[in-house]
Amino acid sequence: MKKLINDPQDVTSEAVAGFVAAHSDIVTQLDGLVVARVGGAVQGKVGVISGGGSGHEPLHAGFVGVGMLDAAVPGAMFTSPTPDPILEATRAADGGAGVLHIVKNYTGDVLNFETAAELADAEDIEVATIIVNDDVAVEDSLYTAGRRGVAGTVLVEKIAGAAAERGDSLAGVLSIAERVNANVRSMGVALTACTVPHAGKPSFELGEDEIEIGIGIHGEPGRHRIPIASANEITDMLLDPVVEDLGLAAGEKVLLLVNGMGGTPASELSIVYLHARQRLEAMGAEVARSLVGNYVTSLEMQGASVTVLRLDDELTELYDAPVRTAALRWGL
Amino acid sequence: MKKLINDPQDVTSEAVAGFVAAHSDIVTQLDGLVVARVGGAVQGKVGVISGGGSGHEPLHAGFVGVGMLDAAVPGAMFTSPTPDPILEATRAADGGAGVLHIVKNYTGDVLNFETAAELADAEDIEVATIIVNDDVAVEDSLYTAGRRGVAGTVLVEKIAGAAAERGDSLAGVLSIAERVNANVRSMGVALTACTVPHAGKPSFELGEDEIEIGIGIHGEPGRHRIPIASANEITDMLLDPVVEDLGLAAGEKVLLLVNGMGGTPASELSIVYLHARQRLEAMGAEVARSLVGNYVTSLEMQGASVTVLRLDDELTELYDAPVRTAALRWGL
Amino acid sequence: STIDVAWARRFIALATADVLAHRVELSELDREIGDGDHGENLARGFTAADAAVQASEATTVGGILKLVATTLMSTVGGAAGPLYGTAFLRAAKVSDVADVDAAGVHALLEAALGGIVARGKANVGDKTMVDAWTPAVAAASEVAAAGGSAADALAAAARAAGEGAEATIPLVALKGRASYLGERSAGHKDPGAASTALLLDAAARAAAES
Amino acid sequence: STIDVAWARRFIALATADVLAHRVELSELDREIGDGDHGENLARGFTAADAAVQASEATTVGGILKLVATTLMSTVGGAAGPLYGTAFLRAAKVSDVADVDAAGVHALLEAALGGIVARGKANVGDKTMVDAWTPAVAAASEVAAAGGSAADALAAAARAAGEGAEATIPLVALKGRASYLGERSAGHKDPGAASTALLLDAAARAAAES
Ligand SMILES: Nc1ncnc2c1ncn2[C@@H]1O[C@H](COP(=O)(O)OP(=O)(O)O)[C@@H](O)[C@H]1O
Ligand SMILES: Nc1ncnc2c1ncn2[C@@H]1O[C@H](COP(=O)(O)OP(=O)(O)O)[C@@H](O)[C@H]1O
Ligand SMILES: [Mg+2]
Ligand SMILES: [Mg+2]
Ligand SMILES: [Mg+2]
Ligand SMILES: [Mg+2]
Repeated sequence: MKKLINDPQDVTSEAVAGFVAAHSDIVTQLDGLVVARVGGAVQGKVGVISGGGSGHEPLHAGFVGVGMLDAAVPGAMFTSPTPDPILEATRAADGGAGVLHIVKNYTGDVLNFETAAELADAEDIEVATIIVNDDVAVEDSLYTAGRRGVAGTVLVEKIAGAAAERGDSLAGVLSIAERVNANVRSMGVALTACTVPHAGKPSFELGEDEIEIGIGIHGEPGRHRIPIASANEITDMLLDPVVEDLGLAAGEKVLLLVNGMGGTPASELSIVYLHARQRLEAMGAEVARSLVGNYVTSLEMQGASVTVLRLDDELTELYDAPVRTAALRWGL
Repeated sequence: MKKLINDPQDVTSEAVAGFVAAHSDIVTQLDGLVVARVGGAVQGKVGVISGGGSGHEPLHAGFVGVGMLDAAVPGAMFTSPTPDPILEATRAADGGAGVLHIVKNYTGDVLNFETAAELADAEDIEVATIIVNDDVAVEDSLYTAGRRGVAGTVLVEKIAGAAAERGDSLAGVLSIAERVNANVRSMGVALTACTVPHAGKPSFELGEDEIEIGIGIHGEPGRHRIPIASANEITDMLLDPVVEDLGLAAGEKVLLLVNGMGGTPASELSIVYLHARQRLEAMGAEVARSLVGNYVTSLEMQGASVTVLRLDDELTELYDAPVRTAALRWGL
Repeated sequence: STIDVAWARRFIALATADVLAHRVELSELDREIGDGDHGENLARGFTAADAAVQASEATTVGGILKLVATTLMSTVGGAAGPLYGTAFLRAAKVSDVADVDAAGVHALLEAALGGIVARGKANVGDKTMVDAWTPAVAAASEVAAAGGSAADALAAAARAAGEGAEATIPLVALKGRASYLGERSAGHKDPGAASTALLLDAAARAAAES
Repeated sequence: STIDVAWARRFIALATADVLAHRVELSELDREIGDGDHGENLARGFTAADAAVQASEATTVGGILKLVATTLMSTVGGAAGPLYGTAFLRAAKVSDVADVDAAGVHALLEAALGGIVARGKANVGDKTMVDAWTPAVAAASEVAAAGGSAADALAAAARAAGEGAEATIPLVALKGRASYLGERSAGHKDPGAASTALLLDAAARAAAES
C-alpha cells in the first residue's frame, strides 16, 4: 500500500481540515468533522444535510454550499458516522424550517441517521429523511437490506438542495428528493480494488484480466466477476439494467451521469459517456443534461458507474439552478 | 493493463468526442480533434490556445471556454500534436487581434507549435508564444532542453485567458503570461506509473515501497527514487525546491495548487495541501488562493504535484475573473 | 452465584482486550464479505468504552452497560455501532441492579437481542450477529430454568454464540453489507456474529473469575 | 551507380516495413528513458507516408522525399515528427533531380542533418538522433571523396549510423525527454538514434537492390 498519508488514523481528520482550508470561502468546519456552509443556517430555509463514510470524496463535503447541502458529516473511512455529529450537522443546518437528511441506503447509515433524527426531534428540530437507493446491482426486496445508494446521491443532493434554496417547505423538498430517487438508477464496475488506509490491503482481489460488475462504493466486491471486455461492452452491461429497471421509454429526457470511482483517467470516462449517450439516443431518449467526472468515489479504485435520471421540466430547472460548492459549481 | 477503452488507436478520438458531447454548451469539435469554444472566435479579442499530448485531462480541452482558452489541440497519447491542427486551432481562435500559443516546454511541443506559428504567419495571423517551464525537478540550462511545463500551465492558461477576456492586446496578454510563468514553480511525485493504452505496460516500474520524486507528466521516470515516506515528508520534498527556486520571502502572497496525477484519492490531495499550506504559512507567506484537484494528470498515475504561484494584485484579480470551462468554473 | 458491577467492569476490560487482539481477524472476515472495517470499528469503540468504564463510579451492572452503550453508539459508527449500542442499552435497562442471577442473565441477553432485532430487523438465518445472539439467549434460558448460576448461564451463552457464529458460514446473507454479494456471501463467517461470540466469551470468562 | 525515384519509393517501402517490425522495440527504448511512444509515432507516420508515396506520381528523388516530409510533419507529432519532417524536407530540396550519385547522397544526408540541428539545436554527444546522423554524413562524404557509388555511400552511412546509435548507450542525455533523467539516462540507447540507423539501413538496402 502506497498512499500520500501520515498516520492512517489521521487520514479523515487531516483530509477534512485540508479540504476546509482550501475552500474557506465556501465551507467551515464544526465539531466532529462536520463541514458546514460559511455563514451558518439560512433562516427560513429548509436545511439539507448528508453524510456517510469517508473515502467517497468529493461526496459529501464537496457538495456543501449555496444551492446544495448546508452541512455534511464525514464518518471514518467507509464507515457511517455516529449520531452525535449528524445531530451537530442537523443543528447547524436548521433555519427553523426543518432539515432533510439525505441518507444512502446502508444499514449503518440508516441506523445512525435514525438515531440522530430522534435526538433532533427531542430538540424540536423537524427532520425528514430520504433514503437513496439507486444501485440496480443489488436485488431490492422487503427481505433484504435493499438497493444501495451510490452515484445517484449527488443528483438527489443537487436537486433537493435547489428546491430548498427555492424556498420549498420540508415536505416539498422531501417530495422532490423522493421524485429524484424514484427516477434515478445506477450500476458500477471496478477494474481494480481500493485499499482502506488502516486495512493496508485491497478490499478484494481481482486477477490481471478480471473486472467486477455491480460493485458498490465501499470497496465491497460486486455481484459477479468477468474477464475484461471493451469499454463499449462494459458500458452496455452497466447501462442495460439501469435502463430496464427505469423502464425508460423513447421520447423521454434524461440526465446521464458517468461517475469515476477515483482512479480512472478522465479520457476513459469520456469514452464510457460517449457510448452510453449513443445507446440512449438510439433508444430514442434525449440526453438533455450530462455530468462526467469523479463525484462519488471509492478512494483510488479504477472503474466507473453509469447513472440515468429521468428528467421532467421541474427537475431540469432545479438541476440547472445556480450552485456554488467545491465540487459542483455554476451560475455563481 | 485494464482500461475502459475500445481499440487503443481510438482512445483519443473517442475521448474527445465524448468530452465535447458532454459539454456541448461550452465547446465544439473542429477538424483534427481541435476543441474550440462554441460560438467561434470573439472579434477583437486576443485568441488564446494551447495543446499537447493527450493523457493529461482535463488539460487542455477542459479549460476551453469563456475566460480561459479559445481552443485546445489534443495530440496522440503523450505525443505533441502536429502543426496542422495547431494551425486549425489558431485560425479558430483568431478574432483579428492575434493569438497566444501556450506551449509546455517539451521539444516536440515547441517544434510543432513553432511550425504552426510559421504557417499562421503566412496567413497573416499574428502569433505570440509563451513557453511554460515551471518544473523545478529539471535542471534549467542553456545546454539542456530546460525545465518542463507541468501543472503551472493551468495557471498560465487561466490568467492569460482572463487578460485576453479583459481586452488586453497580444503583447499585453503575452506579458501577463510571462509574468505568471516567471513566478510559478512546481514539483511532482509518483507513487505508481501509468500505462499508455497502445504501449500496454507501465511507463516505468516502481517497487512495492518505492516512489519517484521529480516526475514529469508524460509517464517519464523522475529524478530519483526513494522509499515511501509520510505525506508530510513527501510534501516537504516537493515544496522545498519550489519555494527555494521561487525565492519566496515572508509577507508574500501566493496561490497554492496541489494537483493530482489522476489516480490519487481526493483525501490524499487534501492532506498534502494541508501540510504545504501550513509550511508556507510558517514561512510567513500568505496562501491567498488555492486549487486542489486533478488538473494536469498522467492518466491513472497515483501521485501529486505542488505548485506555488507568487501573486500580485493584478494576477489575483485575473485569477478571480469569471471562467466557464468544463473543468474550472466560477462566476458564470 | 450472581454477577455484579465488578463483573461488568471485568467483562468490558476482557472484551476490549479481546477485540484489540482480534481486530485484524474481524476486519479480515469483514473484508471477505463486507467492507473490511468491523475490527477497526469495534477497536475504536471498545477502547473508548473501556476508558469510560474505568473513569466511571457506577455501582450497578446496568450503570456500566449503559455507559458502554452510549460510548459505542457515539464512537463505532457503521452498522455495528447502533446495533451493539442498542443491545447494551436495552441490556442496561433490565440490569440496573447490584446483582444479577441466571434468570437475570437470560433477561439481559434477551433484551440485547431484542434491541438488535428492533433496529436491524434481521431474522435468524440472515447471516448477521442475530445468528449468534439467538442461540445464546436460548442457552441462557435453559441454564436459568435448570437452576444454574449466572456464570453457568454466560458460559452456555458464549458456547452457543460461538456455534451460532460458525453456523453462519454456509449461509447466504440477507441483511447488512454481505447481502450485496448474494450467493457469493456463502462460505464466510459473519463478522458481527464472530464479534458477538468474542464478547460473550469475555462475559463468561469474567463471570468464571468472580 | 546512381539512385533514382525508384530507389526513393523502394526506400520508403522498406523503411515502413522496418518501422512496423521494430515498432515495439523502438517504443521500448523510449519507455526506458522517454515516454514510450517513439515506435508508435513513427509507425503512424510511415504508414501514412508509404500510402502517400504509393499514390504519388513524383518523378524525382526529391519529389518523393518532400511528400514523405510533409506527411511525417502532419502525422508523427512529438519531437521526432518535426525533426524527421525537416530532415526529409531539407534532403528533398537538394535532390529534386532524377539521379543522385555518391556526392548527391552526401549532400542529401548533410542537408537532412542540417535540418535536424536547425530545429533541435542538439550537439554531438547530447544523446539524440544527431549522434547517428553525424557519423553517417561523414561516412558518405568519405565514400564520395573516394569515388564510390551512391549505394556504397548509403551502405557506409547506414553502418556509421548504426555504430553511432550504439555509441549513445553510455551517454548522459542533454536534449529531448531523456535529459530529464539526468545521469539515469546513461546505459540506454537513444530511440531516435536507433530509428535513424533503421531508416538509413532501409535506404542502403533499397540502393543495393537497384
Ligand atoms: N440488519 C442487521 N441486523 C443485524 N446485524 C446486522 C445487520 N446489518 C449488519 N449487521 C451486522 O453488522 C456487521 C457489520 O458491522 P460493521 O462492519 O462494523 O458495519 P458496516 O457493515 O457498516 O461496515 C455484520 O457482520 C452483521 O453481523
Ligand atoms: N533537440 C533534439 N535534437 C535532436 N533530436 C532530438 C531532440 N530532442 C529529441 N530528439 C530525438 O527524438 C527522439 C524521441 O522522439 P519521440 O519519442 O517520437 O518524441 P517525444 O520525445 O516527443 O516523445 C529522441 O530519442 C531523440 O533522438
Ligand atoms: Mg463500514
Ligand atoms: Mg511523446
Ligand atoms: Mg464493515
Ligand atoms: Mg517519445
